[in-house]
Amino acid sequence: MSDLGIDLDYIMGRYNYWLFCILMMTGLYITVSRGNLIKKIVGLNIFQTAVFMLYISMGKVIGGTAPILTEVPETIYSNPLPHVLILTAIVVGIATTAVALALVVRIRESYGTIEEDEILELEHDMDFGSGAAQGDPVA
Amino acid sequence: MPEYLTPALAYVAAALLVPFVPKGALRGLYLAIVPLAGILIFWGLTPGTYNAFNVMGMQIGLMRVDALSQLFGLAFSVAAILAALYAWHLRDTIQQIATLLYAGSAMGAVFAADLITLFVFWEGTAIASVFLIWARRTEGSFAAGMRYLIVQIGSGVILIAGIVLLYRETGSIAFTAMELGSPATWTILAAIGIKCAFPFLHNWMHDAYPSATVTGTVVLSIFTTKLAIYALLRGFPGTELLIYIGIAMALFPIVFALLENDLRRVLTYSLNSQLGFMVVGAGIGTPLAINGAAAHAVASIFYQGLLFMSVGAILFRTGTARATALGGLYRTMPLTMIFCLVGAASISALPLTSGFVSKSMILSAGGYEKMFPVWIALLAASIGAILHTGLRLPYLAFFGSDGGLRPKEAPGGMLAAMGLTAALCIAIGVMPAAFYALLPNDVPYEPYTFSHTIVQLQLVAFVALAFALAVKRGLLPKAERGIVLDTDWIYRRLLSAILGSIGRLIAGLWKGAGRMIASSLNWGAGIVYHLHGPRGPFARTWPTGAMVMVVAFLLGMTLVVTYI
Amino acid sequence: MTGSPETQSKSMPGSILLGIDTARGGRIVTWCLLLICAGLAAAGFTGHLHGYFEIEELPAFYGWFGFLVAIGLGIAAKIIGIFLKRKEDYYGAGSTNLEEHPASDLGMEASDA
Amino acid sequence: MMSLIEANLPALQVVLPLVAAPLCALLGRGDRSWAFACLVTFVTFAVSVALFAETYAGTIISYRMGGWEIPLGIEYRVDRLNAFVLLIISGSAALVLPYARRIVAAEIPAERQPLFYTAFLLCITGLLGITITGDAFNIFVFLEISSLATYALVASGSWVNKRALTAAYNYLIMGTVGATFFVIGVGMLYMITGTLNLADLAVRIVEHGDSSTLRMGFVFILIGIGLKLAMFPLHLWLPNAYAYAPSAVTAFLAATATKAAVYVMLRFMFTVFGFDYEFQADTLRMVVLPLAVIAMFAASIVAIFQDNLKRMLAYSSIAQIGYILLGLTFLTETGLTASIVHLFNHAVTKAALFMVAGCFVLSAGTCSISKLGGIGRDMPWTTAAFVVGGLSLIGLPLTVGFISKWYLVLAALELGWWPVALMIMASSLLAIIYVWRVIEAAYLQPAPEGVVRKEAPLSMLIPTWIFIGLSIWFGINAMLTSTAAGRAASALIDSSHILWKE
Repeated sequence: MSDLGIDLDYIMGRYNYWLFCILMMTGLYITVSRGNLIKKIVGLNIFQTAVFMLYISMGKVIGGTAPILTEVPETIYSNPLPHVLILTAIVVGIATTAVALALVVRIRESYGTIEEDEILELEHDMDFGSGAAQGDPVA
Repeated sequence: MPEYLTPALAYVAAALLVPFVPKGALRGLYLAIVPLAGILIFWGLTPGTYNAFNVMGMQIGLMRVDALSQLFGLAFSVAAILAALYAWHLRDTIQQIATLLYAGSAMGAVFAADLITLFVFWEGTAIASVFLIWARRTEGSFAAGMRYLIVQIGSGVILIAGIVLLYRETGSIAFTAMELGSPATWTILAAIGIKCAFPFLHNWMHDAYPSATVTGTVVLSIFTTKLAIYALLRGFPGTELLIYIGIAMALFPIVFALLENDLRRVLTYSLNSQLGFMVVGAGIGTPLAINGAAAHAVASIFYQGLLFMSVGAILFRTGTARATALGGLYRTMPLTMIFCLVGAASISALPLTSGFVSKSMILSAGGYEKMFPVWIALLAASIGAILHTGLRLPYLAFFGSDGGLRPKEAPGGMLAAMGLTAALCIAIGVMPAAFYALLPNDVPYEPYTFSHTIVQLQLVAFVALAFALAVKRGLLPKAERGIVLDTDWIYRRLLSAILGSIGRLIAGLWKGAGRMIASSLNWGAGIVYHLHGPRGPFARTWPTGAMVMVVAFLLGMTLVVTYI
Repeated sequence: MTGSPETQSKSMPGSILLGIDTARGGRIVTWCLLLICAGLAAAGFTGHLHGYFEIEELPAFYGWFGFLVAIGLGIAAKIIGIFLKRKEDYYGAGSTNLEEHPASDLGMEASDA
Repeated sequence: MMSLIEANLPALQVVLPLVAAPLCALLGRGDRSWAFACLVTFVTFAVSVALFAETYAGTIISYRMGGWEIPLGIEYRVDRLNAFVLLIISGSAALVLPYARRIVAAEIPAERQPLFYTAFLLCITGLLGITITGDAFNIFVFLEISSLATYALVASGSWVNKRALTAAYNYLIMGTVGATFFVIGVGMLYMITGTLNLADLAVRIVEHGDSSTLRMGFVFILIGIGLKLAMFPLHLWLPNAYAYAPSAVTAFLAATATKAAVYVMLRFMFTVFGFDYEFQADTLRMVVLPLAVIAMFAASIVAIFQDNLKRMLAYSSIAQIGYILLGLTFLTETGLTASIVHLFNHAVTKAALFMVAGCFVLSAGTCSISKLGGIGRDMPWTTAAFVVGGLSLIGLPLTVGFISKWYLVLAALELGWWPVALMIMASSLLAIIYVWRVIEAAYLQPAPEGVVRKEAPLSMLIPTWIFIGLSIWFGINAMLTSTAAGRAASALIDSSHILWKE
């Protein structure tokens, strides 16, 4: 079975990694494929979430409980460190999302659109359109 | 002694002060005194390396004093004084500063004990000297100067490449005799060869020297090529290849010198031929040959300088150095004529002149080594020198068909410089013993034997006779307005034709018509512009999605590579 | 040839040599040279000439060798010149071959040009 | 008091600008916030100098954040390498901020300036934090602090040109992807070793042995950091971000942001991974080396065709990063020395050049090369600074650029990699072209009609010329930098386990 067929245990035993992979790819795919700036950020968020999953799942110890001190001495705890790390990472992710959304708001104010294709077209006109002045910081 | 002292320092410091010295006699005096200060720095020191220090693990030595460097240092200094006198009338601060920096760089290079210092000053001579060409301030001189600069800087770049290779190979950057054989030494030889005007690398000289100012050409003729000879004597003595290069170098310019109409260009070809003698001397490499090459280099600094000075004086007074416009100037410029004839006698190696006591050493060295082809070739080259510079040049300028010009005699400064140089040429010829005492090797040599004297006189007299007959019978090329093609054709016509078409193409693309880009895609330039130009994929602002794609792709590729 | 150089002769410092570039002057110079050559060739026989190669032992070797090579070089140059000579404007307008030397660099006092 | 400061220098290095940042925002409009930010950067620079002096002899300072035991708590670890990088970052900041006042006043509305300086200080905090910390996850956090601040700084260029917004957005997406890759890589390492301390990681990776997780981690970290330092095809965010950010920001970022990322790369490659396994060297040489070489050419050629001076310099930076990465892939002491010395040299040169661009923007209102005709006559000092900086970019002797290229070529030849050495020299020729284009415009072309351009104010000229002076001074007297870089390189090589080390 192990040589020719599919090792089901191998695959199922690592389902958290597959989940991570799928989520990551989904996130990246959205970022790549969507032209809408907000949707790209959504994709980015999914991508980051995949990483959170990876960290949290690797902190899991089989049979372990949540890492909250109990009175029972032989309690097995899950590793708390990844959780702490991911708390930080979530904060970072939120901050990033906030900055990104703020930027999108400003882009919408300046360009009148949040579709990347249209923005690129506008910018292309700024560069090469009639009377365009490259490098002129005054738009 | 302060750690950074080198004769070059005196020149550089002096050059910085030039603008603050009032123009006129005071500045003339100042410029003539600077080389004396340079001499004071190195003269009388016991041989050895001074001012050595360590930079990035490499031993730098700013002042190596030995017989060879002292000889060249002294000759350069004296020549710099004479050039300053010659330029007494000059009121052009740029040329004055450039001359000082140029002379200083040459001095610095001569005293360099290591290759890095040599390189710095090597480039220094290139950069400083180009201003002597640009100072003519015409479109043509700007272009010629640019070509000159590219070649000279190129020589420096090749030199540094060679130095890096050598350092890799030997772990040392000391400037000592090298053995040809590794890529490093070949590269260094090529760099020196450019400055030395080896055949096919020579053309910068004939392009640039006649394009400089009156005084600029005189200054240029002194330093660059002699510095290269010095480097050959120091770096490649006894390299057999140099003998053949030297012979080719001594012979081929003869034809050009006989054809040229521009007298300053005639002189550059004759200088080129004389350099050939020195290169042969370096190639033979026996103590006598080295002495001969060094002596000839020094002698040639003065007699060639004298010839350039006299032609410069003619140019200064008549506005032209074209043989076709000159002739019959002996009437009104007799002193210039006499000095020119002294120079001509020296290059013809007439006894009692400097050329006789120096050139015969190289010929004798070839004779002692029983190198018959070398000897006979050099003899032929000497005959050529007598013919084109000893006879034809003064004939065309001062005698020949009267061009109708009646200019005033050269100004006092020029006359003084020419007079002193002429005196020096004769002094060396009359008192060879004192001159020989300065040479690097201690080899007894007596130029004034009965045989030497008589055969040399025979040679000169018969060539003169041949010249007289040839002029009469029209066996020599007539002086005509026009130019003679040389290897500069390759880069001035062939290459510029090719580059011109590419340049036009790029210019067309630059204007940005999309149609043009599309139709020129087949051209390499078009492709580069298409890829890298402002609208090209390399320069374009990519959509975020595409950027992320690139990242993902690279991640995948790297993973694959890592797992293989 | 100028019209009458003699008329200016008094004012010119180099007047001693005046007439050297006439046909007669040329002939005199040529004859003098012939005499000198003959004298030197003869002088060569008065003592033994030490050379490095056997060829130098030939009578008046330097004389005739110099003469022949000089003539040969002249002719060679003439022939090569046919192939290499070009008009001055060959390299286009921006070339020093074509332009006059700028007056600012000159001191052309009293030139009749 | 003094001893207390001395004992907590590593913490002060980061905490000082961090605490100062919100205070700066509270100071209100105008010059007050600027003066405060300046003061803070000066003190930060002093701290860096102290750290550099302390570690120059080879001492390694290990500082326990919050007093936790080392592998558990966060460690700040200063050795020769990161002391050198700290010096570059805080030094650049201390020079850029005095420069910034006039140009920021021109480019950013007064009421936003305190926030601008706040972001600036946060950015400094992040970069210093990345450099000083000895903890892998902490690097990620600081990376994001600096990146978030940078996005804001870049976007603040939108007061002049709205394209700064999209540039910042793109940078944000790319930067986040990069940082996330990095954190994935760190996660992989944590999975196999159970530690995040860099020194500890190095030991445990050896104990653990080769595994596919390790390889995954290696690749994710390589690509993640590669994104942050603008390794060639991952550089796409950089040109616009540099071109449209406010001039002072560009000068600061060019000198520091990519440099800090390069430092992380060096730290991970040599200290953490240490080349115990063949695959690490192979990946570097098969992926990074060709990309570095392509960067040297492709980016330089793009620079030739650019009309916007800042964008041209940005592309030139990408090419220069190619040199730095090239030195790294040699995996020799000379190669590393070249990389580290170029880290410094390029920071100095590029900062100066971007500052010149800023001066042009201030006085001429443009940095379009085609509109800078004849500016050499109107702004002689500024343009002269560009010429000298440009020469250094080309790598002419007596400038710092020469020193870096010298070591780089030397390193290539040491390995017998002739073609690479030749390519290094050939790509320098491209630099001549793009520098010449500016010089030609500045000196040889006529000034446009009716334009009045004044020489830049002294407050901008002096910092610019200090950078230029440094690039000459360290070009002539390369002892200090090359010794420091050489020592850092040998320390890195020693800390790695390069199998083929003699």
